[in-house]
Amino acid sequence: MTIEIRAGAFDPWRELADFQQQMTGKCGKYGATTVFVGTMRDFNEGDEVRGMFLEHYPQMTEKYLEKITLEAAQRWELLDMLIIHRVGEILPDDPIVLVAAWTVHRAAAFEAARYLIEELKSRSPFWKKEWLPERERWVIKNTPAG
Amino acid sequence: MTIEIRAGAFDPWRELADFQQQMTGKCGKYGATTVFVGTMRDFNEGDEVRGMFLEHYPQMTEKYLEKITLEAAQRWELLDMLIIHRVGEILPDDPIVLVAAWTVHRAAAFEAARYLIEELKSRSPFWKKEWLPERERWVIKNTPAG
Amino acid sequence: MAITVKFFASLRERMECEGVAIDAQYARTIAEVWQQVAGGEPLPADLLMAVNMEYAEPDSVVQDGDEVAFFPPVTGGGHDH
Amino acid sequence: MAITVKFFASLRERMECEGVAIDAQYARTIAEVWQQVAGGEPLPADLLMAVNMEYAEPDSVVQDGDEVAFFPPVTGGGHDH
Repeated sequence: MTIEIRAGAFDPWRELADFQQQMTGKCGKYGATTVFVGTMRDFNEGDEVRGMFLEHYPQMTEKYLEKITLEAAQRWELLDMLIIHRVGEILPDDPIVLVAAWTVHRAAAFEAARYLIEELKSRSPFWKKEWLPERERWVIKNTPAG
Repeated sequence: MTIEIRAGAFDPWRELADFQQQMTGKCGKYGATTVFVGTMRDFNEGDEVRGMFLEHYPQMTEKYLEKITLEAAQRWELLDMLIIHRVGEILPDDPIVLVAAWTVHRAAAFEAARYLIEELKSRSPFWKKEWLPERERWVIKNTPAG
Repeated sequence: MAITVKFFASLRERMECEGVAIDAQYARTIAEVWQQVAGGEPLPADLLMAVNMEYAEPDSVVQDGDEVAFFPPVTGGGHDH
Repeated sequence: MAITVKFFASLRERMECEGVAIDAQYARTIAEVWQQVAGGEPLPADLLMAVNMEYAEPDSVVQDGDEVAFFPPVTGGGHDH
């Protein structure tokens, strides 16, 4: 189980390939992997967005993400989990977040990945400030599960 | 929207990286990607499994997968979809199936990916024959959403 | 009336052939095509069938040149059941 | 009693500082810490707060050496809302 806060750009598919290569003891054990990748768009609420700054609360963020992975591990039979979350300056089309869950059965993989991203979005201390053409604005709130 | 039946091994993360690189007109448009990868396990129903043969109905399989992607495109706002399914001889730890959905919002990405894999498993003409240590056996049925 | 009949997976093994081209002179439905090729074996309840690569029912009507397929329940997708 | 107070995001900008170390002689709860640092501004209803990096409530008790943080609703994850 790995949680990473990254200040630089990352390639989610590359990260998944690397991570899975290190899961050597689990080869042949998992039948299902569900991955969610959240990407920066170039529009939001009808406005063009040119980039953004993602602020976080160092240490508390990591602590909170650990908490939700432990909760997920109690609810589902998980062989492994990976969470990577970007902070700092982010440009459109950049991946912001990656969550992945490896399980024996597919229902658990879907449910755990969904749980992780919903808990992450609703409670983990990150804040987005978008750069519009003429001004900046803080994103006020994440809509639930939209 | 791409559907592929593959006779050889594939790396799902590599396929996703390559596929996404060709989605040039959609850069910055999608905010969410959900991916499901089904992998061959080395055990099933309590038995060691050393490999398997995946049979399909050429052309009907492709036709059926096209049908479910069109149904998904009617139900959700999808920017793109990718399905890759392996056929032929498969070894433990080999990816068997990849489904991926790109959307603006995460709920649609999760729901569409789940829909695609459930429809694929329940109705698309593929059949698995497992190689156990002492004998071969046809997998009788996929359990629903387990 | 020329009909191409195909069998897949465990049914293909049991029938000991991948398929057969028949002259279905008296068969008007899929069930009747089955009767002609299966040597009197009743149509298994869980068997799936298709006409020209679309799922069909036992009473679906077949026409000259059709491809009719019979196969067991499908088991594609990951090994995650 | 020494308390480290931190502000994040729009609140950090509004307070014009990332945080402050205070001697909270009279503050026993988070709400009282807020009163001491906010110059009389009432505690905003949607503000979130944490003590030592665990979510807390306005009436949570603070102790010497605690780190208290105030921040607006969180907006992490993808840009997929």
